[in-house]
Amino acid sequence: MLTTVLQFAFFMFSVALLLNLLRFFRGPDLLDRILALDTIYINSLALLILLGMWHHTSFYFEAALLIAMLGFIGTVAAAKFLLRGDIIE
Amino acid sequence: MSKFLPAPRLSLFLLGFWLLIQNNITPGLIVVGSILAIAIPLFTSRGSDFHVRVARPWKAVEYCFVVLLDIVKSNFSIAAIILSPRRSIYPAWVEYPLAIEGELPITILASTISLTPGTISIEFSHDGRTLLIHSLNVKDAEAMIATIQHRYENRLKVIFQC
Amino acid sequence: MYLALMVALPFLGAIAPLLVRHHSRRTISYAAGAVAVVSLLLLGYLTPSVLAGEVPQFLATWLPQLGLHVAFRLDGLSLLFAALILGIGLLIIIYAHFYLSQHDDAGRFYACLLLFMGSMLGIVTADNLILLWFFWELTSISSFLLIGFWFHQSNARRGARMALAITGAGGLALLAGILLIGNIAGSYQLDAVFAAADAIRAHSLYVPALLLVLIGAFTKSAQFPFQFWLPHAMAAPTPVSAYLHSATMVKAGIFLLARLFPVLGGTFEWFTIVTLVGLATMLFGAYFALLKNDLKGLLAFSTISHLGLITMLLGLGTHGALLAALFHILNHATFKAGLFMIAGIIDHETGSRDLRKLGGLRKAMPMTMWLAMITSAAMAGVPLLNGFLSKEMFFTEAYQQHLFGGLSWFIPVLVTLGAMLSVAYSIRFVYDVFFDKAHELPKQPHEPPIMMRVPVLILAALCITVGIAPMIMVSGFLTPALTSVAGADAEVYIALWHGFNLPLLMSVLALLGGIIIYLQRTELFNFNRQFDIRDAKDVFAGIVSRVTRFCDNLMQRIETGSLQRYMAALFILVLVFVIPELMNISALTGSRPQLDVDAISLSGAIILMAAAFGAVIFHRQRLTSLLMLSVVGLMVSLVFIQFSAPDLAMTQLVVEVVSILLMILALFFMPQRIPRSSTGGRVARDILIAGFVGGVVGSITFALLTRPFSSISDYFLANSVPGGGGTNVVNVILVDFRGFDTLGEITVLAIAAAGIHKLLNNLRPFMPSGDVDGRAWHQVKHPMMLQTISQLVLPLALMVSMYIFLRGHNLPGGGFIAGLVTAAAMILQYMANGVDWVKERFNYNYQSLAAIGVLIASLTGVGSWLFGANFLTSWFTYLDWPIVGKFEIATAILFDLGVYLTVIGATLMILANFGQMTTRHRPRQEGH
Amino acid sequence: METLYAITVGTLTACSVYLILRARSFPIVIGLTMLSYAVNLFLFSSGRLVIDQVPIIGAGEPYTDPLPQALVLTAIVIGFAMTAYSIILAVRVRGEFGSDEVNEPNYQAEQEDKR
Amino acid sequence: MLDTLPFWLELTICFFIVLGACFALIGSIGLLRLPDFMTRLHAPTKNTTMGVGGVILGSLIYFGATTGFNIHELLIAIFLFLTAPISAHLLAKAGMHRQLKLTENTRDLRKKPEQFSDEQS
Repeated sequence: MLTTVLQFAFFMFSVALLLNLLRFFRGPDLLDRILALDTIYINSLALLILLGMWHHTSFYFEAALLIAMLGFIGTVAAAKFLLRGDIIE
Repeated sequence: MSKFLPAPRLSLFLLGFWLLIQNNITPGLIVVGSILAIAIPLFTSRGSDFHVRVARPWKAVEYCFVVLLDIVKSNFSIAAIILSPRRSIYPAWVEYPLAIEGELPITILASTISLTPGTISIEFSHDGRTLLIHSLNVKDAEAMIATIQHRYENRLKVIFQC
Repeated sequence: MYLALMVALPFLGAIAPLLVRHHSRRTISYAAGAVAVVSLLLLGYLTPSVLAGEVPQFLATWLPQLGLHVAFRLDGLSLLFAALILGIGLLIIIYAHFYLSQHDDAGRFYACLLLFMGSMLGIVTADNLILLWFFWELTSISSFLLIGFWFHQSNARRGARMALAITGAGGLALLAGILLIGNIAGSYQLDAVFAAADAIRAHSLYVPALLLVLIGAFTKSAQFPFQFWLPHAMAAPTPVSAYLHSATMVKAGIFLLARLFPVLGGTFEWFTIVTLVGLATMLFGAYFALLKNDLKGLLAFSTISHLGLITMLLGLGTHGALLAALFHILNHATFKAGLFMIAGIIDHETGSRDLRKLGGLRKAMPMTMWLAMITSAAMAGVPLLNGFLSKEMFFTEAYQQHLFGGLSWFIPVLVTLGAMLSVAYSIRFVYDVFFDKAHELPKQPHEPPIMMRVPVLILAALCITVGIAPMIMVSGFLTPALTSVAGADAEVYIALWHGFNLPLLMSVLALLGGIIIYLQRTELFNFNRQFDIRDAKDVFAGIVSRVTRFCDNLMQRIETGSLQRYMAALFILVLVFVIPELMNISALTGSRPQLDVDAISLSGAIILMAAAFGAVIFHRQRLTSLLMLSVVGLMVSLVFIQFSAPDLAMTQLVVEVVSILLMILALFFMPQRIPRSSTGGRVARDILIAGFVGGVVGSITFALLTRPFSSISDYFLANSVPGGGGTNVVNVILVDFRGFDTLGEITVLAIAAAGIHKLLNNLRPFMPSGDVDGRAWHQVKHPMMLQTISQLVLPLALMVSMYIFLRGHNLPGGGFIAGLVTAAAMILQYMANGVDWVKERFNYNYQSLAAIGVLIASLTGVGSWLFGANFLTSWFTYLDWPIVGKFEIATAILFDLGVYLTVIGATLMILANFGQMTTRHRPRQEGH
Repeated sequence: METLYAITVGTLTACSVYLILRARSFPIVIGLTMLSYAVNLFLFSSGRLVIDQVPIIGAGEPYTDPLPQALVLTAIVIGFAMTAYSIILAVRVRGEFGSDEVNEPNYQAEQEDKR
Repeated sequence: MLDTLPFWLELTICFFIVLGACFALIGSIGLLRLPDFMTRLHAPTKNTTMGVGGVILGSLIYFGATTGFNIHELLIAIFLFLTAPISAHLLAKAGMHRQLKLTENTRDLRKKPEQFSDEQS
């Protein structure tokens, strides 16, 4: 059962990613793209965790952790760029 | 707040964090963890402008659960909105007068608002006493504000004593 | 052994004068002199055995694959030349001590001189053709330095350059010739070459080889038509001229001819070319020597003519001719060196070298006059002097040869003519300077310091003694030399008196004719004035300038200053090289079984490619294409995860994020609007190129992926735990097996950071006052929520980084990732709270942080030396402490700490410095 | 899977090459970064595609080839240094000449003259 | 390995994963479907975060059950819940700043709009 469920989840997340990609391309505003990017980050994070379960290893955990930490920084930077232009001031 | 232990609570928290991340508890880990937990605050304490003063820890825990619950609720409501075909939504800008003070409480409140039913905290007014909220779908703004107040803000008041 | 030492000594000794260059002139000269003396002693030590007929040799393999060995031999020929080089060299050193003025850099002078001396010794003693060539080029270079010693004089520079160009080019020809010979003989060792002499002469490539070698030799010893560099080399200080152009440099070519005579000589080609060239050179030199008004110029051309004489003798190649050649080499060296020194003295004492200005110095410097008379008489070939004897033998040979059948008579005639001329200019040298009527001179002439005359005195003495008692003086030397040239132990016989015969008649004719020519020289000068011979220098200069102009045009065409073009050319070139190779592959798909595609991989790939295309499509909207790039980066790290490389995935992630941050930072300084610049044609072209490159790379990847492979990694896998004490093989490879790479890598990072630091110095960037749509920037610099959270996150992030750092050795992670995580956390602080805020709280010097990191890493590596292990061998052990329990400590963790610190230091150095620019400078608005 | 991988690498390379051929510094920097990604993937592929065989002793035999991973890791770092350097160069150029044209300023002018 | 769990445990795990997956998908759909940026902002910040939370919970239990003590996935959740609102906040700020066009039926219930305007005053 778990196997099938995992496959199902994989499928869902793949679709989700593709949808994000769609928004990512559609825009219209830069912010939409940034938001889509953020979402892509988070979804792929989920993918990593699923992958970990699928292969039954915890080696992917750190990567997921890093995504959680760093994806945020990227988004913040982009947003701040739109707000202030200069992100380190 | 001694010289070598600028923030005991933080250190304790970090130790817990360490064990959590290690996903394991051995004497060795505890030793290393406590070393780090003491060392890192020495480095970072200068880098935090505020002091975390949790007056009522248990209330804090309770708060967390309340928020989690609301997150789940909010998810369903939004899921409904997203999935329902052609239901017109009523987004709105709402002002929320802040009663609590201090960066951390306000931040937490704002975050909570962002995470829970159909609202996202957007801007602080110039005087910083009013919070601008964007609500995805709101019939009665006053009611919403009231909910936020008694569900979160009051609890935070109690927790942080402010 | 002593042999090698003798050759090596001048090279090592060349440092000596430089070491003491700040001491007195005397010390410097002594240092140089000592070197020469010691080498001379070594030579002396070796001489008896050589005279006894044996050939000391020394062999040390250098590049056996190329047949190149450090091999020396000291046969008769070498001995003869070595004696010349060292003996006269020593005299020159003494002479130069007095000649050089106070503000000449004597240290440099002697260093170059010794360098040159060593190179010459190398040439004459080399037992390996390539080694010989090696020293040959060394002489070209060192002579360049010597001739250009007074580099503040333009003519010195020009002369030096010309000498280098000509001899250098000749050297290349020589190399080609040597390679040919070596190929034919199958070895570059002289013995082998000698052994293969007949084979070489019979070989079809003999003529080309011969020609190439001859070009080498002729350029070096200024034979017609390459003679023109020599007169211009007279811009050198006189000691240099005396050394290079009497005894050594120009004799190198002669030596080469003599050395290779057993191999190449004796054939018709050899005879014709060498003899005629020699003859031509001799006449040419003699004629212009007479015309020259410059003292040194005269000597230069006379040198040319004498070299021609020797060359011609070598060309004739009979037993006697060879003897005469060797003998004359000796004689010419002695009297010509003397003459040059005298010229130097005169120049030194009177301040002029112009024969028209000089005159009547006999009262002022009688001693010098006598020396001059002796030496120039030797040059003219006056009886009872060494010059006479060799010239006599020369005449004999010239008249005995019957190589041009019925026309052979013209050789003796021309030879006699040459001799007349040389007599004439010898007289001119003496008479115009010392007798004649005195003129106004820049300086009041008087005798030079005694030690300046002593070398000349010695040489003059040699001229006389050799002239009177040749057999006693030189036969000992000449016998082995002759043997090594002419083979089969040749006996040497030099007679003072052959009785009345044609050669004697020729000598007499020469003397008388010379005197007549000298008396009638004015007519000659007038006659010569009618046609102005273009100075070879101008010809040379013309050629050079033409070449440079050609190159300029070429550069103009190639170097358009358009990066786009360069890039396009580069990629096209890649294609040109790679595509044929790909076509050679029979099938692209290999035998390796392939995995099948799953949903995630597919969607991942789709997203990756889409994002890549997006970056291209939106490349005019910078931020958008940047976001696309970051999606690509994310997906790449997912790929790494998918194919079981967690370390890579993490590294990729952090690097990607940090570089995105960097680019966003940079974006602020970029112009906001981008005009559509590239034309449709260019776009089409680029798409084509890109498509092809992509296709090629893709197919290579596919071909690679589908082929089975064997890896050396089993070793790493096997030894990771026992050898490196870590279970994360990748990390162990990085910090242990291939730790050196990592060390280099972090050094590169540190250097890049330092470079960036410098690049950003006093840069005044443009800063837009509002965004693209002209909206003013938001007022709030640091959003409160962000501040709060960032400050909360910092300790956690540090904890995480420590976690990743500590586990790195055994599990995915490691110093590099940890470092970047920390850096990212700090950058978050910068973004959220601003530069000043961070400055006053975490005031660390990132430069030193990076430096310390590299230091720690290196020291860890060095540390392993203390335990007798190789550089960067990691050491580890398992400890068992009461409470803590069993745990491992490894030096690898120290190394990793170095990496960690370097990465933090470098990254923050880059980003923080970059970020600070806006705070450091007053904004410079767009357009103003 | 191999095919997909190869196609991906190819596409990535193509796009980066096209970007590198642009006339402005920023796209070029992006192109360089992307190219380094592509190159890393290519290098990585020399260890072949292996799923769930993390080269960590104890994770269970068999292990994938760790060497390419180590090399690629180094490559990533160097690539980062290079990216950083090139971007700063771009900024410097912009600061000096006020433009982000990668072609020499006089180049355009020359082109005009030629026409 | 995957099928050695007691049924009820497996069931819970599956439940959480499915829940998470669904929510993530819904979030992405919302991101695609909702009319304007502000409303789109809601979908990822809530649903996707929640979706990931669900997956994390699932894996938490799963590893807990198979490999014993296991809670470190919680960290990821913590980070997410810490950061998601912030990025949402900043993005919204930027949205305000850029005066993005909103759906016509957005009502402005602000009493003193001027004090939120970031124009130079």
